[in-house]
Amino acid sequence: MSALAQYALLLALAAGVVGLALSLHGISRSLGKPREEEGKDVPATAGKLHRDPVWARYHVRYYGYALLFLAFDMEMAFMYPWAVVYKELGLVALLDMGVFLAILFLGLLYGWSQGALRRQ
Amino acid sequence: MMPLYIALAVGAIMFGVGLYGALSQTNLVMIMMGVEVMLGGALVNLVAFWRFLHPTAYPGQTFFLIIMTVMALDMAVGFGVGTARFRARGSVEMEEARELKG
Amino acid sequence: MILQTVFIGLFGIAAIWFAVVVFRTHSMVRSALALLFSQAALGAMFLAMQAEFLGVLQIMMMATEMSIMAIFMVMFMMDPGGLGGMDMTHQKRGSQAAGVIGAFAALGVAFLAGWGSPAATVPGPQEQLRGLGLDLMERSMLIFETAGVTILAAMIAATAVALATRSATKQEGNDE
Amino acid sequence: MTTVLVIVALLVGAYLVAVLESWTSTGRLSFASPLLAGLALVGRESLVPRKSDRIFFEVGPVLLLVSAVLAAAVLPLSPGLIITDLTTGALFVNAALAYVMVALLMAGWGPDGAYAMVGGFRFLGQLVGYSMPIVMAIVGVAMRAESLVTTQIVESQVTLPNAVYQPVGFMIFFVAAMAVCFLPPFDLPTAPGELAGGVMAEYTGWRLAVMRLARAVLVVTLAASVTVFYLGGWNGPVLPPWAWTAVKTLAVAAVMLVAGRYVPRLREEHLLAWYWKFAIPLALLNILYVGIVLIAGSSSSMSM
Repeated sequence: MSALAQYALLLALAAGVVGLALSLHGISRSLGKPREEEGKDVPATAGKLHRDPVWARYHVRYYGYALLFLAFDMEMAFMYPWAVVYKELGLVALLDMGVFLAILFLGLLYGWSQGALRRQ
Repeated sequence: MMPLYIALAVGAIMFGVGLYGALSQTNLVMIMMGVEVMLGGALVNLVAFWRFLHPTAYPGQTFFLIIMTVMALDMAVGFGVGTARFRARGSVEMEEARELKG
Repeated sequence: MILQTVFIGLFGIAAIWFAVVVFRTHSMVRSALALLFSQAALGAMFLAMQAEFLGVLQIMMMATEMSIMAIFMVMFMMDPGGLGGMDMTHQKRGSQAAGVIGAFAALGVAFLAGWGSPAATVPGPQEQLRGLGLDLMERSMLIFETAGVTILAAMIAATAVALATRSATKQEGNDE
Repeated sequence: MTTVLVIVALLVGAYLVAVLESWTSTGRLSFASPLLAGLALVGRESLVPRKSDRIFFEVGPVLLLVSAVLAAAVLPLSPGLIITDLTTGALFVNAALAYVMVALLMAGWGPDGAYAMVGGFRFLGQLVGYSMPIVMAIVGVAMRAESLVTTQIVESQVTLPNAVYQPVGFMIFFVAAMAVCFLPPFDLPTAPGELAGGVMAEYTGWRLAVMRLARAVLVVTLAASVTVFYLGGWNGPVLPPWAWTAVKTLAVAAVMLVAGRYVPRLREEHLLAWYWKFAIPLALLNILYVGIVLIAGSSSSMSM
């Protein structure tokens, strides 16, 4: 199978899954619509009904990790092609990637020492 | 010949949309989104040139990886600056950032 | 070949449409995720252009990066849901003009320059991946290590700017 | 034809996982309960919360199912029994699983409910933790196989499965895989008893059925990826290849589900600290170890 045919197959698979969800929706819809009742469609909250939107400023408390992650994440892009040719090149590849990862690990250590790796 | 031109056109329009966004938005994060859209346009052009003009020259793909790194790094540094500014002022609206002007 | 052209066009239109949505919606999380889908559509376009590794990489990387953009957005804004309908733009006319001029300049270069005849065939995905690996390890080795140093610099810059030092946080704690 | 077979296998796996999961919570082995529950959910009303972000609310569960199925599409059941044998298969699994997080973020933000939103953002934090170790563990596997194709990864384990060859990578991958499909010790986004169901709190009716199905398929996919990357896939004596993959996958899924009964749920910052201060350095050491073993192996075979 050519590469393009494989991508087309994956796309068709995704479309099929969406179709499954739509048909479930259709079956459910054909069995009847939910009756309108007061307070039925209010999202769950503890104790009282919450009528205001909750989309306000919310702090997730892992900003330090997120910042380090954004930069550290890019190392994967270089690692995969390297892993494929690793056996072929041998020691040279090991040293190259060793230097690269050591540099990145310095960044991680710096973040750790500055307290990026804790709850903000 | 057609696919190359379509890809280049997509890259050019993405660049225009990103330029509009980066210039018109007042919020730091939205400005960065504009920059990301522009860099996305650059990525399309890179892949199109690699695919249709020099498919055996792999430095083109290396360059793609570098541009992608730049995308991630500009976000990391941008959010760093934004967080510092948010701590100091409580907002990241760029119209209020007068002291950054020379 | 025709199918390839059609797919490049379709995903290109999707990418542009999502990129426009980024700046037209008021909800912050929506605009971050619209940017994600714009970039993912670009990734699908790369797949249609037979750059398999680059396409899959783009689809993967952008998912995490743009979602992290969403959390910073929610942190910075009073109203990330966009319920107030606040206008967050300025110099609209000028930016529109700049965007259109920029796009047309790029289009002009793209269509007027002679690019020569396009290559009909590309190496297979396996060969591409091997070629990229060998290129990174041999010819572009220095560029690759420089990227490492750049990432280190960005990590240090981001943490140093964003995080209050430990002593400063302690003082804050004492004040409260 | 192979596509249909693989999808049927996936659905049967999801059904068995659902049976096992209901066993871990009720203690009774009832083979009809997942089917009955699914039918009942489709028949029930499916509410849309007021003032919700309708697009995110609708797309969330479907995207979860799509990403789980696409990740399973590149995992082989036996030689030839695979939907697409992509060249970048190992990377594609990661790419598809990254959208699990996007789906949960959408499902969390969409309904405009406090519990759901907290659950969605928590899963993003979980991803910031697990995504690096999982990638680094896969790199160790790809180094040994010299390829990202999943079938070649399985073939590279004919003599010795990766679980024995690189046990550190195996443990990291296993724990991270449990975090991807938010199974009990890592079920921060749903957290029954604390977040009242989290991202699943606002879903009812057929939407909840899609979400539950997606969760079960996700568990099968992750168990299959552990099998393919670390347990030698279809390799094994006596039984036919597909049976080996099925048995190993179900065993891994059972271990994943049962582990949640004995390990307490971790708090988010402890989880993140564990991943960044312990698992990432360990994963880097695993890559170094695999690299040295590979070089030593190749030089000794050359001298012989």
